[in-house]
Amino acid sequence: MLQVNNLSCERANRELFRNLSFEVSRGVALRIHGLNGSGKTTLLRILAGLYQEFEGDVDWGEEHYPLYIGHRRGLKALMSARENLFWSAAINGQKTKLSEVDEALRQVSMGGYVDIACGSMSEGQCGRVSLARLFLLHNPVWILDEPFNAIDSTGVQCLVERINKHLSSGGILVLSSHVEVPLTNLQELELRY
Amino acid sequence: MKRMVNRKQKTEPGGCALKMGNFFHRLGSPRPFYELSGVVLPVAGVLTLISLVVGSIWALGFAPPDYQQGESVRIMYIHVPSAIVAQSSYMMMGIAGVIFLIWRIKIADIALQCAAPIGASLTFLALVTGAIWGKPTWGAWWVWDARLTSTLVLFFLFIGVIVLRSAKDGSEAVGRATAMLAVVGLVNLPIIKFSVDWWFTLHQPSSFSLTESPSMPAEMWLPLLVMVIGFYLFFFFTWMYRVRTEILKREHRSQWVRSIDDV
Amino acid sequence: MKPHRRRKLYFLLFLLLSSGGAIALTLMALTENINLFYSPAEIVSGVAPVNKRIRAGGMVLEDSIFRSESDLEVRFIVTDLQGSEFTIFYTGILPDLFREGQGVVARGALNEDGDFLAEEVLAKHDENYMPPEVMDVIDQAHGDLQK
Amino acid sequence: MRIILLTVKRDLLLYFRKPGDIFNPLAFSLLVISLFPLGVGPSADILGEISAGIIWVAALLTTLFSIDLMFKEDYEDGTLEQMILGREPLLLVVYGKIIAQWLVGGLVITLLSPLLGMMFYVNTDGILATVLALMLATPTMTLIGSIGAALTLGLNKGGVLIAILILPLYLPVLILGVAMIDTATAGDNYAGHVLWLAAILAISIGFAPLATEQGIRISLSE
Repeated sequence: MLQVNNLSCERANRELFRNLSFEVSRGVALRIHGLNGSGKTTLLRILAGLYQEFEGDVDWGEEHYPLYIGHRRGLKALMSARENLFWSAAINGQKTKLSEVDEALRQVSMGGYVDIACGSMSEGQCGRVSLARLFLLHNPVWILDEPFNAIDSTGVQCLVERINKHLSSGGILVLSSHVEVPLTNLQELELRY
Repeated sequence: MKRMVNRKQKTEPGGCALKMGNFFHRLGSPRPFYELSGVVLPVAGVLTLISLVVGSIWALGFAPPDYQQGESVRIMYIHVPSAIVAQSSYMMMGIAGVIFLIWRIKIADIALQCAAPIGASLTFLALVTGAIWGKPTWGAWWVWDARLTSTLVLFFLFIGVIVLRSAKDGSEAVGRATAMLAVVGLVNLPIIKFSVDWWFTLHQPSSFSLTESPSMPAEMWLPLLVMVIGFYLFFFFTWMYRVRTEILKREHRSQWVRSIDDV
Repeated sequence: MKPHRRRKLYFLLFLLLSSGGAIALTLMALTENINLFYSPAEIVSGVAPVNKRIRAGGMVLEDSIFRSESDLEVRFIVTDLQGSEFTIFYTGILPDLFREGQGVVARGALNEDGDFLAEEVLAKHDENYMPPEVMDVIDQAHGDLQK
Repeated sequence: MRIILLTVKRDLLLYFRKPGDIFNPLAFSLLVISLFPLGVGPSADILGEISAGIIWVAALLTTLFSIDLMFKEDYEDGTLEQMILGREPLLLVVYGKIIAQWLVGGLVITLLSPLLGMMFYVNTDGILATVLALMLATPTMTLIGSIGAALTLGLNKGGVLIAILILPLYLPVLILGVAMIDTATAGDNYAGHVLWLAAILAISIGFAPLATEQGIRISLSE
């Protein structure tokens, strides 16, 4: 469970949000939305533990390592889809077989691209490869920054299915998105300045 | 991570209440510091002026020449204080860096940032006066020995801190990176201090120590002491002046800064 | 023990090993002479290498300075005040502070005869400062004692 | 431990797929030092006198140019974020990256140094000492340099800023290293220099990656 109390953040002398308090229980997704520059990405980075210049209290309840996918996708252009995912698993302390990696790629319909370097893929294909991490890794907390950008409608559908499965098994999801998301257990948070 | 708690002190409304209990806490936030330093600053300025004027006249006009170095010994009255205060200011920067990295007190970042240019100038002064002094006494402007080289490194470290801090103005991450650099650079201080004892060097060992009486007569070390105090006060005065300016710069949007009309 | 606790312990041990190793190596290093600086005793006893560029120094012996009439050549004896001494030959301008009884450091090479041919002579000042009058008084006191 | 090996493997793979990152700094510094004989004249006496310094300039330039790229790409494509967030300690990943960086930078220049030594008329004793000195000093340079690379991430100021930050910290290593080669060339005992360089290396191995790790966290919090 995630509990946030009195979270305030200022960037470049501009207040992004002040005294923000909310709670997200297990099995629930929180969608953060708001205009460009309203601090969505900063809030996600604070929750992930990357951005530290804030005031307030973020409590995850238990030790956890979030699966964070941000604007920078975390893929090496010079490594193949398979190598990239294998590395993602390794850095998460997860021992993975290559067959599992290939299976995850197949889930995002990138099964035919396992040996292609991510640098030579299209934007949308890269998005899919980075989302294949959701099928490979077992982190209970997901933090996704605009996961629906640049992927097509079948991709969206596939992602929604995976998210619902994650939530029903007691996971937590915090995501930012401009568009409405067809999720069952959805909580909304709008950032205004 | 499990839980992250960040509490930064906020700029409280109201003047500077000087109750000892939260004295240091309040001093750590910009506004009380600004108000308190406004009282201290003129006093420090007057004391700086007095001690530097008295010290200079005494040291340059009335202190005796050395039996061997003659009149050139008077360079000591500039060289030694500037070297001492330069090292102290790096020490202060290092401590401010540790404080900023651990407790994130904003004033520590400002203190660090404002000490660097003064420290760099004092180190430069120490190096230049040392060279001028070295020519008549040793016979060389500069020798590449441990004391001189490590002092040169000190100068470069100050420059590094200045350059890194100014890479992105006002960014707290850069502030912390700078603090980190200042802390790493602390290893140089013991090297400067002990270089004259550890390695063979032309530079004479320290004439002062806590355990023994100074190896120079009172009519020489007294003016030197006045000059050292004067340089410390000078550092303190200019540093505080810079800190106040920096506070105004950073807090220029806040109510209390806008309401100051005697700027 | 929890895995991350154990990891912390390992890391502390590693840090200890690293600093311990550094300290041990430093202590060993401090016993080695890396300055290529030799005292009069080392020069007289033959520790110092011949015909290599080294640095040597000590106190200039009283009444040992001989200047050439025609050029800047000068020769003087350097002592450690404990019985070891050697001669330095130098051609050039000596620093102002060069005088008898003062410390000097010379850079140059030792020849087969045990003489030091200097390329550069620097005066080393000690940490003692004194007004000239005081020095005179001390000298006088010394003189009185010797009488 | 496994993650250190995996990181080394990954970084080496990336270097081999983009050899320019290794090759360009090396080529540049080799080019710079081959200009020395043209500048000061090809006399064996003069070159022998300054050879130690020239070889060190080559080592410094190579390290400086390649260290700048150490975290840059990982920072830009977001893999550095993943390293911070992952379950495996960032510190171990940093160790892995430093090892990989040294293997393609410091080690290569160390192995090339006998060649450079011969170019500049260093004698056999001197060449042996050169290899030994670089073997001890280049890891220290990579370790200390990684701190600078971490602290300047995302500042877009390029190599000049790193140079200003870390060159002063290189000075002790440089002084000892040059003195060691000179001493060896003169046929003297240089055990003291070896011990000093080893001591500096020992302390850097323990503590420099700690600072680098913190530096990465700080720079990513932007």
